[in-house]
Amino acid sequence: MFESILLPDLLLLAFPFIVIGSRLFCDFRSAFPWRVANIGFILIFIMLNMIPLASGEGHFFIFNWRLDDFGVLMREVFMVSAILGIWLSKDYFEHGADGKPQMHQIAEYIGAIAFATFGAFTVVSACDLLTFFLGLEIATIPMYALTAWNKKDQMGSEAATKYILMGSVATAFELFGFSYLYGFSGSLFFNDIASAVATNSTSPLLWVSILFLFSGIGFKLTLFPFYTWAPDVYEGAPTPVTAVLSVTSKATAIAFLAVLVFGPLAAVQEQMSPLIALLAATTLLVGNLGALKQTRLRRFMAYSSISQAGYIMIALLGPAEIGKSAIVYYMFIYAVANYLAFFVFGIIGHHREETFASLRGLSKQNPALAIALAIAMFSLAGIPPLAGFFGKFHLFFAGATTGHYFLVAFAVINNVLALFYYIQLIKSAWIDEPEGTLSSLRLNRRQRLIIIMLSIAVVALGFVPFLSNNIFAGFTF
Amino acid sequence: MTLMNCLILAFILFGIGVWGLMRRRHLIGMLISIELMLNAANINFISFAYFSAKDSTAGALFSIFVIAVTACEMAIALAIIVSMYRRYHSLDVEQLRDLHD
Amino acid sequence: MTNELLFSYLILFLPLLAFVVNGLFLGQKSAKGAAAMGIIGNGIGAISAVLLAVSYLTSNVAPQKAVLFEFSFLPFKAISENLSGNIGFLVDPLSVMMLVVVTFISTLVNIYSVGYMRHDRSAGRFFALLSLFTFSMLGLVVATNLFQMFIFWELVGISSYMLIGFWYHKPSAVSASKQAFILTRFADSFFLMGIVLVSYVVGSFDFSTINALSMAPFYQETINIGIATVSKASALVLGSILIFVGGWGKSAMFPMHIWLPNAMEGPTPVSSIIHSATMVVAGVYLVARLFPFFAICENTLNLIMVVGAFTMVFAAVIACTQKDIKRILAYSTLSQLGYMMFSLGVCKIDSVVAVTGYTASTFHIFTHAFFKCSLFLIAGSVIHVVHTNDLDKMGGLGAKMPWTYWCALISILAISGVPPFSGFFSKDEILLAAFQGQHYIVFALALLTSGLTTFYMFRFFFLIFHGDSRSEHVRGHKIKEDFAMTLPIVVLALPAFLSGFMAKGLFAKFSVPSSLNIPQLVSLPEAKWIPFAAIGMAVVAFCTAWLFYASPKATIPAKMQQTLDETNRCGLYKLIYRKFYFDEMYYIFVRQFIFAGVARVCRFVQDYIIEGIVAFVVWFVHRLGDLVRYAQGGSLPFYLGTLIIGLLLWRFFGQLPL
Amino acid sequence: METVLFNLIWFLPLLAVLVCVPIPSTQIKTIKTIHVATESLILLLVGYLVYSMYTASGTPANSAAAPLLLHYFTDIPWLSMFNAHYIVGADALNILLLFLTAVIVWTGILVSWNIKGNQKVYFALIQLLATSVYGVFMSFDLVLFFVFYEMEALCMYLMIAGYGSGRKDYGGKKLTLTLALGSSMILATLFGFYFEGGIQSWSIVELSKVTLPMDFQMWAFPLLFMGFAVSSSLFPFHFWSPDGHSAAPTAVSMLAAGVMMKMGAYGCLRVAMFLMPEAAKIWLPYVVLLLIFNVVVGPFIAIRHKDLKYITAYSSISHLGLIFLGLAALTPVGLRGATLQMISHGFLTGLFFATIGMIYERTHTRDITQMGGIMRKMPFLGVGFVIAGFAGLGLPGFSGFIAESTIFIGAFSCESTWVRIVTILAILSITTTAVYILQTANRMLHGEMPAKYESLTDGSFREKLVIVILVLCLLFIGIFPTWISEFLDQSIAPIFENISRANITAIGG
Repeated sequence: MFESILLPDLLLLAFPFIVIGSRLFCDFRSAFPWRVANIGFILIFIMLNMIPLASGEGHFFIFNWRLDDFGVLMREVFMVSAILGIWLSKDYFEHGADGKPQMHQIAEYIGAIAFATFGAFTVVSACDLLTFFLGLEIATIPMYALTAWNKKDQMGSEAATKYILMGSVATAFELFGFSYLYGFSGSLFFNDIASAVATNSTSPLLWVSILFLFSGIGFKLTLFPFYTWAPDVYEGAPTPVTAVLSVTSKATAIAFLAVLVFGPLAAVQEQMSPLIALLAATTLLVGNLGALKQTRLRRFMAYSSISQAGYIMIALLGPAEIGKSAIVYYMFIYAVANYLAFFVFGIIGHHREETFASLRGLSKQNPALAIALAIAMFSLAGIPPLAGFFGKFHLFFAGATTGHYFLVAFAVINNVLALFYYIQLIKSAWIDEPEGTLSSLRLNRRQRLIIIMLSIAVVALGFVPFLSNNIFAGFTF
Repeated sequence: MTLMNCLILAFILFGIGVWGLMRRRHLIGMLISIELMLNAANINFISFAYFSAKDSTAGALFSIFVIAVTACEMAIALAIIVSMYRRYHSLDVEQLRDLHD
Repeated sequence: MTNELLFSYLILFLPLLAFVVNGLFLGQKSAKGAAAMGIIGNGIGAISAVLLAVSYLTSNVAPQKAVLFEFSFLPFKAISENLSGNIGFLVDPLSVMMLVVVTFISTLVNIYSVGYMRHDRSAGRFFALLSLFTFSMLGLVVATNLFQMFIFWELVGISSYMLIGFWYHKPSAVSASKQAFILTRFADSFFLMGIVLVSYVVGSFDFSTINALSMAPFYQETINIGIATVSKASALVLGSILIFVGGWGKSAMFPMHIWLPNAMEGPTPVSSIIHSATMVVAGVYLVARLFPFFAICENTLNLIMVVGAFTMVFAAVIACTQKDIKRILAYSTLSQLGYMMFSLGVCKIDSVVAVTGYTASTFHIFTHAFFKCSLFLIAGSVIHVVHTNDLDKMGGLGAKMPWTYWCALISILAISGVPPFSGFFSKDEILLAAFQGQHYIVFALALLTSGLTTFYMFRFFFLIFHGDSRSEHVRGHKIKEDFAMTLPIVVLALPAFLSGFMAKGLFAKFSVPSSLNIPQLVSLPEAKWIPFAAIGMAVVAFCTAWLFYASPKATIPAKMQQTLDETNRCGLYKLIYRKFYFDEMYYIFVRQFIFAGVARVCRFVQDYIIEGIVAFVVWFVHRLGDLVRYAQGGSLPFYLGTLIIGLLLWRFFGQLPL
Repeated sequence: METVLFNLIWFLPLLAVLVCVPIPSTQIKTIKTIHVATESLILLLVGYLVYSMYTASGTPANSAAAPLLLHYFTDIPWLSMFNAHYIVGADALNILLLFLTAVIVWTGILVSWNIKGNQKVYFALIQLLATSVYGVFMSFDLVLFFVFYEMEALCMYLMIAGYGSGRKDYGGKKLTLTLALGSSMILATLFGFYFEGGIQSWSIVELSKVTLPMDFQMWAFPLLFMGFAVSSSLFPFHFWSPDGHSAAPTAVSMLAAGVMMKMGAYGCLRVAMFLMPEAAKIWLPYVVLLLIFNVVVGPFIAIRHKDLKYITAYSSISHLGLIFLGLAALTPVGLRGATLQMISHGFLTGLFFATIGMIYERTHTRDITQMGGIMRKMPFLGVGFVIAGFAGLGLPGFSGFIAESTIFIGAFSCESTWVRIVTILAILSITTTAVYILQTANRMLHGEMPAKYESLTDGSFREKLVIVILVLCLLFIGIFPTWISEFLDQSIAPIFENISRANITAIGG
């Protein structure tokens, strides 16, 4: 029984070695590892879907590996991100006209992604601080490597340097927080911590640790004011890495917070709510303000993802089931919409540099792409009937359940600001005339297929109640 | 030698790390300061394990894991810094100004 | 009374039918067909109107009012049970009289227009609009309640607008039509206000209800009319005044009179039917219709009297100096309207009401319609011949167009109140009423004005028809009077001559106290000497006019030259000739105050203040954005610093229980 | 059966879009035919439903819907997490607004037959817009309502940006963002209904039965009301409409002014006032002060403008002010007048923008000082414009007069001082309305014609059809107002009953 439900995790654990090993049986430019990865990831995703959702404690393996409903659903989010990530990366490893690909060593690349995903798995299935910490690190360290994947790329290495230096500092913060938490509760296990918190909820030790933990994870979730690395890293890293970064690492971070807030720290959620609310409000405001006048697409997406992080934080204020299901649902939607946007940017980026200017005349040149872009942007802006709106609605609902009307109101008003800059981007695709002649865009069949699929998903996942209802049903039997 | 002393020591160590991080312009130096901060955390774990905690093994275990993890983190960091050096032929952080608004 | 029902349907809907058919189908195809349609429709209407009148006046109902049909148009049950805007057909002596006049005249004018519009491209449209006007006017006349009255009131306004601006490529005509509509519209807004107020207080639009009111119950209850809280009685008085303002504008009483002379830009048949005979008396008709209601509202009638009397004199004075013959007639119309208006006003003797004025006024509506309409038609055919409106270019037409000449003489004698022509009787009544009402100043003014009337009408007459002709169109040519245009003139000459002593009996019989339920009515002694005074005035005025403009003495041509050329005018004459500069004042007010003043301020507020605030908000948000982006300098130490800053920030502002 | 048909109304346009997706843009004829066919079908459908509801007797079967006289009531669980339901239904008001929408969309598609740019996308967007508007006028669940309500922002921007004229980016952005601001104000208060209401439900029908706590109402009502009022361009938030309209293509102006601006007023009535009567009684007197600008200042601004679309936009602003006057009066007649004005102004402004668009297609300018005497060249369009103008200045025989007189009489019957004062001002301002309408008509249609317009042609059959349909609608309401008034009173009665349950005396009353 346990083995069967552990199968996905084990498979994923073994997966990097399989992929890298598959390099032995093919030449360096064949797409064989990629195919293997596809099959494997999709297999894992399917197996995850077959795991019966059990609310509450979930199943334990040995004593510190837990599969509860939140874990399983977040696993699915991570897998979706991984699959889309490798799909997006495929074109970058293909050998262009000059015979040189933009990126090398696809197998190792996929292995790194798989490692990161496994780290994320670990985070959501941990039930003691050590596993928790390890998961976070496993999820993060491959990202450093991925950021610097293009050794030739100066930007990439600068981005990676900034990323890893700040990341390690953040790790230090987390460790400090963990250590105080350990000192406070005298144990690493969440249950003991939870009971300790419940008994003595005002101990300074606890709160210092909470402060350090939030600061540390705030870095990974790009909360205010720990977000400063994000724009630079997003811009410097290769586009597919940026996409994976913006989804997987964010999902990991929010999962980390959700596990903490709804798990060991559940007893002090009430006292934490001002901090969470402030973090949410400031983050989404700053993210929106920063995105206003951007001209480079990936930097723009960085700010947009910062503000999205602010929105996600609102869900942490809600009660456990609602908050968790809101997070899961929103992460699904966010992953799909974000990847749609990055696919479009990637296709643009294959032919031009990734700026607003190179989007011009897109609606005339390739209407389908322009529509896909508009769908993605409006979804991120949270305009109904696109999925993004329903995702945000879930988050706001979670926040409003505990009566944070004014935070919700603030977030909602910020939506207007967000709409403003998303419209800026749509404008350059729909109104502006291109100056000079831009190289034409060629879409291969896979790209076309993926874009259509993702567009349909972004449109339909919202008002078609399938996803949302199933997720919610997972949390409440 | 009380818990409080150890905690204060750790905190000072952490502070030194932060200070160095702020002051240093040399990437390796910054990495070293980060190591200081991490080890401050380790001292916390050990001291808690020694003085107060119910299961004292956990703390020690944790610090060992931390050392291992930070080791590979540093490995990656150094690798990246090396590739940095290939580009800039120096390790001054002030040069990392190409990515900005 | 089934026939009456049939007649009523015919009267109302034949013109409507004519309008629809001409407007949609016949108009573009053939002007002749349109004309035939209009003539037939209005002709049958006229016949059935006469039949209706006969069968009503001979029936035992008369002079009580009867409602032939009435259906609910726009109910407001939620406010008051019987507050409902109905469409109905009211028959009483007044409405019957108007029905006959309107249909009869519109038929004649349709015939006349066949000749007048013969060479016009869009004659079809003309006939369509003419029928539309007739329909609206009839609907107004037979209104059973204020709401219906207002509906058709607006409709006559709009059809007058479209007919004045019929030649829409003539800028003067277009602006005149705009001015006419907007001025009357301005008055109508007060009318609507009055309707809203009165209907709210009374709880009904119905004339019979409103006219049957007694003030007594209204003194106690108070009502909040926005500005102040007053007793319902005074609210009713206010309402009556507001309603009267509607009539004030429609009948072009003094301050709002300027649109009527300018409206002469329209085709002459339009002037003859709308701006003399029918539409402009709508204001008088409104007051007559609500007479009992106005009578119980103290001071309303006095206001009406003052306005009417002043307009009467004012317009008559101006008419003496004008040179555009249609404007002369327009001012004369104004002055006659003033007669009708004030004769309704004089009825109030402190609390008692004498009915003479009411009778006189309605009677004058009747007679005036005929002779003034025929005068306009005559002016029309003269203009048709001479191709100008200017008196300077006329003269000596008497010999050339004998029919027109004699009919003109008849109508002018009628308007001058020379017995036995129709005008004499009605004007005599009015003077009597003024005298009986003990408003001696008004009486004196009226007497004087009748003299003025005679003077300017004969000036008009002599300068057109006598002397030697001053127009090259006429000199030496042989002029053939157009049959289609002469026939109506001749036909109209008969009532202009006869309607007086024929209808006098009718009016004396039917517009008696019993038909309008006013409690305390007095009938006062006749003053036998008034007619002679009037005739005396007329004779004197006639002689003056003759001396000035027609006497064969040698000095007179020189005098005529003197009076006719622009150069040597004394200041007063110029002042009057320029109509006391009222047009100029009006234009200054509208252009400088409304357009360049109020409207500009409003647009300034919109474009600079409101839009400015919007722009500022956008600018401010962008500055904040710059602030955020400024922080992204790319310096790693600063980024690392933010981690520490954040730590401290949330330590102090995170509201942690530390 | 009829319920199924009713639910088809919002779905059919989507279906049309889906059907058209695989068809290549080269066969634009077929695509257009499909869209027109769909909209005609919907038009017939709605017309039939109007008829059947008008002739229907007795209260509807569904017990939940019975007190509100909601026909075709459908209630299906939708999103389980915050138990949002798919609740649609219609009473007289809804069905008439749906009919208005059907007509405007249908004519809109006909008007933009030869629009420049990617027509396939354009018509798809129009259909999406139609879906959203239909949905708003059908839905009785707040979540569903809001989803449909904010959908239009998406289509609006794309259509203005892609197919507009002039400062299309500025205008489109201004319009979309201001509307988004409005809907965010709505969304901010929406959750309160669910949690403060005591019954955890989004259903308007259910919520109308509970009395929301006063402190919540006091801050939520102004936010909600203004949020809706934004899209009806009530005073502080009217600035989007002139620029938006002038930038938008003809059909979008028609839809925006004709239908979308009514969504706001409808929301004010159906959600804000209907669910929070107590707060409404307290706040509405102040709202009246706001609409002084719309009603009195708006026409004066229109006088100073030269651009046809600006003039029409400001005239819509003033007419919508009258809607709010009717609403704020809180009397049955006032409410009926407001709803009448919604419908009548829909047709009226649709006709306005349609004719303006057609004239603009020919003259390539909207500056009335450049035009003149074009009545001679295009009498049909000219007459259409004049009729729209006359209907706008409240000429009897057209629907405008019916609506306005009802509003005036209804508003004056309200005891509140401010309402009375504003009513008086509004009645006075019918003169100003006449001024700018006549001045526009005269400058444009009358007077001397510039030589360059000698070659202009009158409307094609398609355009004439559009004008005739709209004029017929105006005339029909204007000449037979009795049935529509009584029909509307059916749906006003329960609303007013619910509003008048509040026993708080209005300020100044």
